[in-house]
Amino acid sequence: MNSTAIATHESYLSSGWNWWSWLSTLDHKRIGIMYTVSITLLFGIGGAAAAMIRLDLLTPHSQLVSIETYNKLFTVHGVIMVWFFLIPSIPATLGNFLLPMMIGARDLAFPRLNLLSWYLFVGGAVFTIYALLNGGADTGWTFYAPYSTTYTSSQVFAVATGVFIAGFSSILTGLNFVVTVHAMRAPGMTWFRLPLFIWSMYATSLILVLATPVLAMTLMLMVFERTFGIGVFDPALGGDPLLFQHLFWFYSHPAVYIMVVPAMGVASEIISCFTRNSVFGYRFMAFAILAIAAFGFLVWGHHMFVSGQSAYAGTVFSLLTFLVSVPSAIKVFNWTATLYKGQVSFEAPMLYALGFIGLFTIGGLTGLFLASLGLDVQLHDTYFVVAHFHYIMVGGAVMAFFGGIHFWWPKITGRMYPEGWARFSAILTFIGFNLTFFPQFIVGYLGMPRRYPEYAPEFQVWNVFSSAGASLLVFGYVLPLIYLLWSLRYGERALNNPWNAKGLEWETASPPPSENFHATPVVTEEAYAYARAESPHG
Amino acid sequence: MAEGVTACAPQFDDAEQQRTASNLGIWIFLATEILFFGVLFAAYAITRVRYPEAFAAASRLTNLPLAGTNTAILVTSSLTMALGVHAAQHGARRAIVGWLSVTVALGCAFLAIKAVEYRLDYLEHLVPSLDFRYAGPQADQVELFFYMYFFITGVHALHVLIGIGCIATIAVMASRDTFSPDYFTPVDVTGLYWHLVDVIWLFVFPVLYLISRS
Amino acid sequence: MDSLPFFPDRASTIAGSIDNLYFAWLILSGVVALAVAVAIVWFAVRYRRGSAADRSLGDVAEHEKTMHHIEIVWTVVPLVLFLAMFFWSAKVYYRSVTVPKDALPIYVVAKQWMWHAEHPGGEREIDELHVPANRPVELLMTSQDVIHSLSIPGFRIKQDVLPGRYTTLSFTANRPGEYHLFCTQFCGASHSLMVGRVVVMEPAAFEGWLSAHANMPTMAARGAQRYRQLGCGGCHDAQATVRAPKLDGLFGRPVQLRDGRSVLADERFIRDAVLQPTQDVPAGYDANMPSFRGQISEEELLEIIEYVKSLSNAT
Amino acid sequence: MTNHTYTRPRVYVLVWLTLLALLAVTVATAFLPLGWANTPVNLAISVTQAALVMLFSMHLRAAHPLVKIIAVIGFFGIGILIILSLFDVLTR
Repeated sequence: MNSTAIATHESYLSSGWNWWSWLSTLDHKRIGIMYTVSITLLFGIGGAAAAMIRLDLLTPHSQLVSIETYNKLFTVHGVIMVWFFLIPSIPATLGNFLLPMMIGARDLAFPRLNLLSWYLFVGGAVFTIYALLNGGADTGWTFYAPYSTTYTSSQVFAVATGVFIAGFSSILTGLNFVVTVHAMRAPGMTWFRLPLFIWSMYATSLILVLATPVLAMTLMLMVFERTFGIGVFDPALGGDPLLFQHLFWFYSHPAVYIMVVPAMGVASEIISCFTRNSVFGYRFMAFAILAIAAFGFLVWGHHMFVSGQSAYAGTVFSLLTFLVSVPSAIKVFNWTATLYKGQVSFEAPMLYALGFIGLFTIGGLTGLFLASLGLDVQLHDTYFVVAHFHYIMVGGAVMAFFGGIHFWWPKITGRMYPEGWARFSAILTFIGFNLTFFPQFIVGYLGMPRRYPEYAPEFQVWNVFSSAGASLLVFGYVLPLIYLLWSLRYGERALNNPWNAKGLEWETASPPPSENFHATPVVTEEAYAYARAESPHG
Repeated sequence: MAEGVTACAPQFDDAEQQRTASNLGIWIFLATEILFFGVLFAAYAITRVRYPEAFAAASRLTNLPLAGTNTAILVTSSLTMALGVHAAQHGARRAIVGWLSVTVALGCAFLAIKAVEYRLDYLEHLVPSLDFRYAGPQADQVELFFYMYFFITGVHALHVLIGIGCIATIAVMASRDTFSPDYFTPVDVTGLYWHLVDVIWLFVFPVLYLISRS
Repeated sequence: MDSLPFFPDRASTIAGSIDNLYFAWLILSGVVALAVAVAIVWFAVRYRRGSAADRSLGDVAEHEKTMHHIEIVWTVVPLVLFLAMFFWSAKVYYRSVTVPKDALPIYVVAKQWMWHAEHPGGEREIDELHVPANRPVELLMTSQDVIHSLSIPGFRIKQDVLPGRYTTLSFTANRPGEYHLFCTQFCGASHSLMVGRVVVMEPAAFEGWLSAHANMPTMAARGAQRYRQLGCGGCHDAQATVRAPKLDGLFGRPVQLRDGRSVLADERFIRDAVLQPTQDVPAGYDANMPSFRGQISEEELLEIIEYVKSLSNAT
Repeated sequence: MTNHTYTRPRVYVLVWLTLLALLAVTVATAFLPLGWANTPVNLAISVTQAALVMLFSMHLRAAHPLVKIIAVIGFFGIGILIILSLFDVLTR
């Protein structure tokens, strides 16, 4: 396909613009876009809660909102950002759109199931927003018993139901992806010719399918205990609140890998394209992704070192946590080595990807602090932990998500984004992010606890730094929304392969036709066969 | 459509690929079902390890004869379902409808006995939080046992109900000659789901009723 | 801003070794992060698009072999490093959680949004904790409602406080002064107000403080009174006719149970015996002790435990 | 991927009878005073019954190895959850 031919034919976008053509579509690309719109709106709500939290924390005494409202704010921020933005972000948007195209298929294995997943996701979001409008829950996204089951009268039932329903959306999306990757690869697309983004989607889907049911049943047990006043978590009846934490974290630690593994896949794609180099140690990277998915199920106890869990169990979980961090370290070194002897260029996606490596590395390394038993006693439930998981989830997953959106924007919309603005927002996000979350490491070691609207005066200086940084970060997220929407109408028309990237999705039109490929492609070369192909922009 | 549909959905290349995908899809769904029930078993097992005597005493109050009959019924319904799927593989329309109807009947019998068992439990004041009276030691832990007992058997009964609905629908479709040796995936998929509901009960029965009953 | 607080003050014997762990990780992760950053910048500049750097890879098999070697190295090196740090941090952890034998017990009851502390001598404190310097102290903690968590950053210690169970914290403060005490497990509306201060005093000043605040009978005395009031003596007194385990010298000794297990008679054993008597029935006795759940508050239970303790070290 | 080897009805009936027999055995052993051995015996029988149903009625015997892995992976997941949680509960 000559990369300079401008796409003027019938694309998946032009096959109907009325409501019904979107709400009843079975086209994985349209469903991907519907997810993108939904999670952008939900990101707005979660982000607004975060902004209010950061404003309230400017002063040691909670002056912007009452402390009860503050508790509801961080619950909204947690629930919406985890289940309604981060978990679906890359798999449901880029994954839905690109997975069939990258393996040469016409659509996912079960299109109707895919549409049902979106409706379940929206249904779950409606419940959660209903709860938010009716007073919201104040238990934090962790719902720890016995507070969630006995001592709070807030909207825990509605939020738990919302997350329960959205959980099924995750399970069905995971099921769809696993079956599609197994059964519908194009001829010649062997497992070790799959792009690493597909490996990351596959591993993420395994975790989605194997972990989410545990969350669904745990929330159901919690809600039943709340409603009927009896349950296995109730200490008054001899139940064990730590049992809830075991069941909850058995899902929630694999869930953090659901959030970061897709970002690893996106980063691999972007870095190999903008260094014109095949990913260093492709097989090691693929096995590392699977190792993270598998070991991710063994380490949940590191969330419970000081929770009353036995010291011996804590020791076992600490050792297993160190083992699970080795594959992540391997990936960082391999990304760095991919730049070696390449043709490195710095388009916006590459800046986002490099930002991802930097922030993910800091996030991963601070995870090692927390995995050490002795140190976790001091660091647990302080702002050190808050900074750690924001570095991984916001620094890692969201940076890579924005990088992926920019990298595949021409393929999705047929338009180019404004390069200058995009580079500026990538750098602004990186700087704003570090200003926001690095001070939290320091105030964390000082001992400032999480979820505190009222804090000791000596922590204020770091909180002011953090809130200042947050005001920069906000622009880092709002800017892309503006210029990307602008580019839909005024953006330069995109070629089929504007980056001269390798991958089946670049061998079809931008935006692609409804059936993705006019003829099913046959794969002959290895993944990332860039070896001296001409650099971007010809 | 006497000879049944041989073409396949647009996203597949051929019927073989579609069958493979459906088989993979249903098995992954069954894996999530195993995990759904597995969490309840895990919560039950971990609580039981902390209170062995109380749970043993509580399990002696459950109605073993009814549960034993129920197990036999479900195992038999698994047989009739398997024969129904076998009939579908050979396109024997009357046999499919026959076997599936028997399976639905056995499923309803299972639920009927379950209702009777719940009724008896209610009369013996064993329903937690609604009306629970137990004089013996560790009454709270006995109540926890019955909380998990009703939770697990209730969720399982719900799955039996859903299974009956699916099998009945398939039976109606079969009576309209929808299936053929080349296209019987819905019957196969429903059969796998029903067998799994039986497998789960094969674990529920000993764990709730039999363990350290003597 | 007079001083930019970077570091919490070290006020306990364990603080030093935890800080060493923290510095070790800071240095290690700093080196790794720097190495990655320098490598990225170096490669990005040297091999930027259009630069004249040499990009020949030499023969492919050779390149493949070195790649494998590099991959093996940066898999094994982090693994070995992590294992070393794991053992070091586990050692520090066990030192931090092991309660020394001669520790001074202080009983802490957490309830929604305040800390009750009580010294064996009967001194009671709310949201405050007076402790002697250079002497091991053990906090025996429980909660009346939800999960709280007692954290003293200055001592580098933290432990969740669970309802229905005792958890312990132990430390040896070594610098007189006042330090923060936080609740670090979300426990409801005023979670952030459930804070207090720990006052470390010289031993002499501490004794003075104790006597100045001993306006209540000792815990053991109140425990004895509760013991008689609830009629425990009817069965458990030395000369009682009913077949029930005698309490003299019981505390701290292993107890053989009816189902073959052997359990140490510590605070947890006595608590379970009072609230769930039929769970750990000693060998040779049958389970006919009634449960006192709901009739005894957490504070009263701690007083009875202190009384039982006094029976064992009295003999 | 899916199997086309049809299992003869005789096999289904045989499996059915075996399952009923095992049911009788498991109920019977419940009343034998085996002490601690009681639980493992009951669980072993139910695992055998489950294996019978999955291998024959659910056609796992002739299924693609991938399907066999998917069938078993759920049990492993729960095994990990129970074992590591019990490791905590029992060493507390």
